[in-house]
Amino acid sequence: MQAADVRVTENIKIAKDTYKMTMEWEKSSTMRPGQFVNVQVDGFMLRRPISISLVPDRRHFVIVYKIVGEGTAKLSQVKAGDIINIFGPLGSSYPIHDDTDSILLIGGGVGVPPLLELARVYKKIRMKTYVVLGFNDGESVFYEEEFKKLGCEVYVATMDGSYGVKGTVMDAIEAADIDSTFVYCCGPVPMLKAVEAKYTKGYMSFESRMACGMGACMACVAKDKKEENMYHRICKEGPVFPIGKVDY
Amino acid sequence: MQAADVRVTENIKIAKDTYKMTMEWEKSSTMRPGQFVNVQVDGFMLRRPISISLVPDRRHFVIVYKIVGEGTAKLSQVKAGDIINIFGPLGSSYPIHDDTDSILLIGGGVGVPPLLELARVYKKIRMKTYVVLGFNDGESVFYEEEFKKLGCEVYVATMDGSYGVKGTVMDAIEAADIDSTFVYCCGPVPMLKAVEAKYTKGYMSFESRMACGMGACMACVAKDKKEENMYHRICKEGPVFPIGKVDY
Amino acid sequence: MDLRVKLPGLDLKNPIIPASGCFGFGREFAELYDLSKLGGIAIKSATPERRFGNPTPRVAETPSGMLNAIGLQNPGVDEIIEKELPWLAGFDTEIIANVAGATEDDYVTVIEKLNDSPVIKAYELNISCPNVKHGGIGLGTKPELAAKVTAMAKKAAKKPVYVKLSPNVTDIVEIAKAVEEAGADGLVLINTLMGMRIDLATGKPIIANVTGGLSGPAIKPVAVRMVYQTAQAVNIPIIGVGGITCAEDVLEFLYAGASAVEVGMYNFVDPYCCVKIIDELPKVLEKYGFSSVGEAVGKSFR
Amino acid sequence: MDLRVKLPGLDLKNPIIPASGCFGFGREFAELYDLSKLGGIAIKSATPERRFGNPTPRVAETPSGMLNAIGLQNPGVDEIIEKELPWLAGFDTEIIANVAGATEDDYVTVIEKLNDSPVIKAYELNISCPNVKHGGIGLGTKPELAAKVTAMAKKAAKKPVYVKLSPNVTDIVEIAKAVEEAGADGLVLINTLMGMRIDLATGKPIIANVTGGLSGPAIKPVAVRMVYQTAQAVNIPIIGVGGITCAEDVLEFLYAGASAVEVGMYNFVDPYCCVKIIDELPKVLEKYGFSSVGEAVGKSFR
Ligand SMILES: Cc1cc2nc3c(=O)[nH]c(=O)nc-3n(C[C@H](O)[C@H](O)[C@H](O)COP(=O)(O)OP(=O)(O)OC[C@H]3O[C@@H](n4cnc5c(N)ncnc54)[C@H](O)[C@@H]3O)c2cc1C
Ligand SMILES: Cc1cc2nc3c(=O)[nH]c(=O)nc-3n(C[C@H](O)[C@H](O)[C@H](O)COP(=O)(O)OP(=O)(O)OC[C@H]3O[C@@H](n4cnc5c(N)ncnc54)[C@H](O)[C@@H]3O)c2cc1C
Ligand SMILES: Cc1cc2nc3c(=O)[nH]c(=O)nc-3n(C[C@H](O)[C@H](O)[C@H](O)COP(=O)(O)O)c2cc1C
Ligand SMILES: Cc1cc2nc3c(=O)[nH]c(=O)nc-3n(C[C@H](O)[C@H](O)[C@H](O)COP(=O)(O)O)c2cc1C
Ligand code: FES
Ligand code: FES
Repeated sequence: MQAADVRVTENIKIAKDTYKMTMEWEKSSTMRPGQFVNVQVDGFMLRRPISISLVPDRRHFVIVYKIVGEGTAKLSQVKAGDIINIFGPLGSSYPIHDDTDSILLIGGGVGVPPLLELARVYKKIRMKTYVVLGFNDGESVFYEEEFKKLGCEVYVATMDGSYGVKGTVMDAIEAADIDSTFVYCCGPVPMLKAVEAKYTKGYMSFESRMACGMGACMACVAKDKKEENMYHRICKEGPVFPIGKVDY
Repeated sequence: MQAADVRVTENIKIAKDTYKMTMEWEKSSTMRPGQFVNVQVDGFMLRRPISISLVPDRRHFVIVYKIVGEGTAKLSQVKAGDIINIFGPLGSSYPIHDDTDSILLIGGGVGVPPLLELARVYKKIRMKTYVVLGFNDGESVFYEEEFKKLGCEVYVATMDGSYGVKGTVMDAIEAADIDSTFVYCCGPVPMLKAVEAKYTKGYMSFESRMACGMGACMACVAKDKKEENMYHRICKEGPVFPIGKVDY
Repeated sequence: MDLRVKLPGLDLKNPIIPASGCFGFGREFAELYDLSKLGGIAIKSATPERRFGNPTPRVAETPSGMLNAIGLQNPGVDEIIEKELPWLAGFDTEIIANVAGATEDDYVTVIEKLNDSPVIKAYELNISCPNVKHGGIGLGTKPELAAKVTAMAKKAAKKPVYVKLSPNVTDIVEIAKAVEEAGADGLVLINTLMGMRIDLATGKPIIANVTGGLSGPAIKPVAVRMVYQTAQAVNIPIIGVGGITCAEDVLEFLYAGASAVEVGMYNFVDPYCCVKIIDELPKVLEKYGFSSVGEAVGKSFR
Repeated sequence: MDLRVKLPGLDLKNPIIPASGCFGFGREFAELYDLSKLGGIAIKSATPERRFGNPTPRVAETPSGMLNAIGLQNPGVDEIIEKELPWLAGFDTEIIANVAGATEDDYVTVIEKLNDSPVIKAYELNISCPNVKHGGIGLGTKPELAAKVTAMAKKAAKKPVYVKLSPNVTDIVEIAKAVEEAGADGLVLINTLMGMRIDLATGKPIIANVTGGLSGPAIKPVAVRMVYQTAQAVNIPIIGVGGITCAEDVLEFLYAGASAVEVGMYNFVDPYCCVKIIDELPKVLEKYGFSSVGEAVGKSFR
């Protein structure tokens, strides 16, 4: 992990309120799927944690973020050529298992981005990869093509039914009758709960309000689901945890 | 007076730490020499008061500012094409007298800029205009040519003698033996004091830490030199006052 | 959208009031917009006599805020009555007279003089300023002193009395309760936090008065906290103030328990901010599901 | 340039100390730079037992600052002695143990356990946290309570005791004097200001604990003012803290009367800020005509 000024090479809108930003950084190759960077936004104090979505080559990495507040709104105004400061890579990454038949990636909203790099890594070892993406509506959908291009089997669900299966990712999984039992999941809390109710093997990513992003301040902790006195820092032991580990 | 978003058409360095910024504003023609604008600088709360230096045509106005702190440093980074917010024109202006033989404009450092517009106005009525400019050193000198082009008789003094007369504006006035007795003066306090000691007719411009810039907050007041209970708001009754009016 | 707010003595058409000291007597802002758009105006603190105030520099910038030590410069209550109030009478907005003094009697003097002016709808006691009678400490820092000046003001006043509290205290609730018990009709929270800045070049304080009052967005979290704590402890209405810049900030103060708000230093940043906030407020209230200002008041603890 | 500062128990190679709670036990920052560069380290508040702290969210951003309500999460003094101190012993920097508790006895317990550790050079009593024995009010808000815990700590301590004061008081000087009289070897000023933020969508406080401590540049003017007032009233050294981001800010605190400084939340904004400040400080001191840190101390009132 390290703080660095990096050059933005692209910052474009890819879906409703959703932007994709590519940065040039010579250490991009040290980034692992599931990790995040803490992005400095001009005019704001605390950095914004954003997942690493893709490392297309050794010198570039991509993030995808949604405008939800003032910080992300400001970030969306950054132009290609501008310099921004990032701190990372931070946190744990998705462990890669080559001893399973297939994997199922489940992403909701801005939980989708980190799964792309994960899929890219898995596709290198030719793993059968199912991808189920959930969004609010058709306008919010992104990355369907990107996953397909990697050779994944992709299903999309939207809450209002304006694209793909109507309903949640769970509805889409049922509709497609996906039998893979090893899951990687990133998304809003209700989605995590639903996934945890059905699957026991795999990993999940969590969000939490952060300050340091590096494990020093204890802002972002969550308790262990089983051990009374144990806690985890989402930014350090997380954001990726085995399913069933964290009490949230 | 009014707040407006205006387009910057030029922001260039013209001397050591000194920048000239031109802005496009359809109400530029309402600006009078000696008045100022309160400039909003990105990332800062209070606006920065800067004198109007020139109104080259009805749709443009010019300011000249020196980097002395964080706000002016940030201002110097503004690029042509950027939009900034200004509030103005504010304060009093230099009254124009056509009943005098000649006038003497005395400017020191960033007190020089507002005198250019004044000279321009006076040259329209073909007034004999002497201009004496004082700077710290040769690298800081600016606007000598601009005044000359208007047809003024221009003298420059530098404290270190690296350009023009060595010494203060008073030394330069003595050296050139300028006999004009009607002065307009803008510059640092020691200069104002020296001018006030020698001249009794004319006007002076003052600076003061400001908040509102429009007369509402009482941040910028100065007492009257004679009347016990009278005070003046530099931003409203000023910044231009008759010589001998203000206790500073 | 119903923006009206009814408070003791004040029939506000909307909850936005420029704060005392940040708006003079409105003359300058009247060049920018129609003052009748405002819910009310808290005019500059009035003292019995004309005051010149503190030496300059009186202001300094700070991160997301500013310091001021104006020192209650004002023309004195008589001139205010003679010159400012008749002019203000021309606007359809509620005028609040902010009252200050160097002794308790000063408050009574000012109030008695203002009592007969139909322009003034309520008083706002500024009890933050150092008080000569009590060794220069602010009346607002001790419950007994705050209660005493409130009771004296109430006795003299023919209009409702709001007390504007100082945030530079250990327990704001204790002061608020003392003031309520002494008869205050409402509270205004908060005045400025005491702060200072030092000039790097000289090594001396930037503000000639050494310390100054900190205002602006920097203090908003402190103001919101004090309104929140106080609103749950008293039964009189609260006008919230401290760092407001936009309609969203207003909503935050309403949630915290304020019935109306005052906007201070942001008038210097954007001189049109009060009317902009009034324009935006209906949209913001609607966005979060309210059909009146009143519905949002105190939502954080209800 | 002489950056050394000698304070009771502390031989600082420079006046820069990361503040308690903003640096953990240094492990994470050790991945970024050599901790031996630091003047000292104020480690996370230690309590007798392991504490999980408050529910989340524990932090929120504010204009030029942040709120936190971590709730003293720490592994407890025993685990700190066993796991953290031996590791910290590997660095050439002065370790300050920040001590907290729910009762006065907790402070004594923690201090007695830490007394024999050669790694700890001084104690810093965090008396801002709510205290169960006194109905949840902070020991730091009443002179008698602050004096009592200081005296008890001094009696137990085999190393110098610094007391870190709460700024949420009417009269910081009164508390500082009480603590000095009770035997404190030094003061640390200031801890966080109590503030809050409310979520617009839910209408409820953003921080699960409702209120949180405000830190960052927003509070710097308050911190500088309190250091300035206190430095002139006591004869023990002061470590200044509150909103420091750069070497210029450090100089401002030195002018105000601080002998050294702590840097808190800015470590989150720029994780290298402490070493950057250490690198810049000589240039800044030189620019303003000083040849040592000591020369600048208290310049604002000397
Ligand atoms: C490990 C991690 C990875 C993330 N990855 C992504 C991603 O790939 N794409 C994406 O769009 N979003 C992601 N998020 C969420 C993202 O951090 C927030 O949406 C963003 O910080 C909001 O900033 P804002 O200024 O727009 O919102 P505001 O609400 O104005 O922010 C105010 C403060 O709250 C914090 N905050 C607000 N919402 C969240 C949140 N959901 N999680 C954490 N902090 C929050 C902000 O960081 C800031 O400090 C991630 C969060 C975490 C913890
Ligand atoms: C009526 C008037 C006209 C002026 N015209 C010019 C001009 O034409 N060209 C020019 O270069 N400068 C001019 N100045 C001075 C200019 O306002 C300051 O240099 C500028 O505000 C410094 O800002 P800063 O952020 O760089 O400095 P900082 O010191 O970082 O500013 C901190 C605060 O102090 C205020 N401040 C600092 N110095 C001054 C000062 N000398 N006068 C007033 N406020 C100050 C700033 O506005 C700001 O609020 C004028 C000042 C006044 C009052
Ligand atoms: C320049 C200035 C002058 C002020 N004068 C007064 C005053 O005369 N009386 C008073 O009660 N409050 C005065 N205040 C305090 C404000 O009314 C308000 O309580 C405070 O600034 C906090 O609000 P803000 O953060 O919106 O500015 C003044 C504030 C400023 C900035
Ligand atoms: C996340 C966080 C945790 C903190 N934890 C502690 C603590 O455990 N003990 C303590 O005495 N102060 C604690 N503080 C207060 C800081 O040490 C410091 O006094 C305060 O933040 C002001 O400094 P700053 O503005 O530089 O952050 C904490 C501050 C923050 C931001
Ligand atoms: S954000 Fe600081 S420990 Fe996780
Ligand atoms: S700056 Fe407000 S009155 Fe002059």
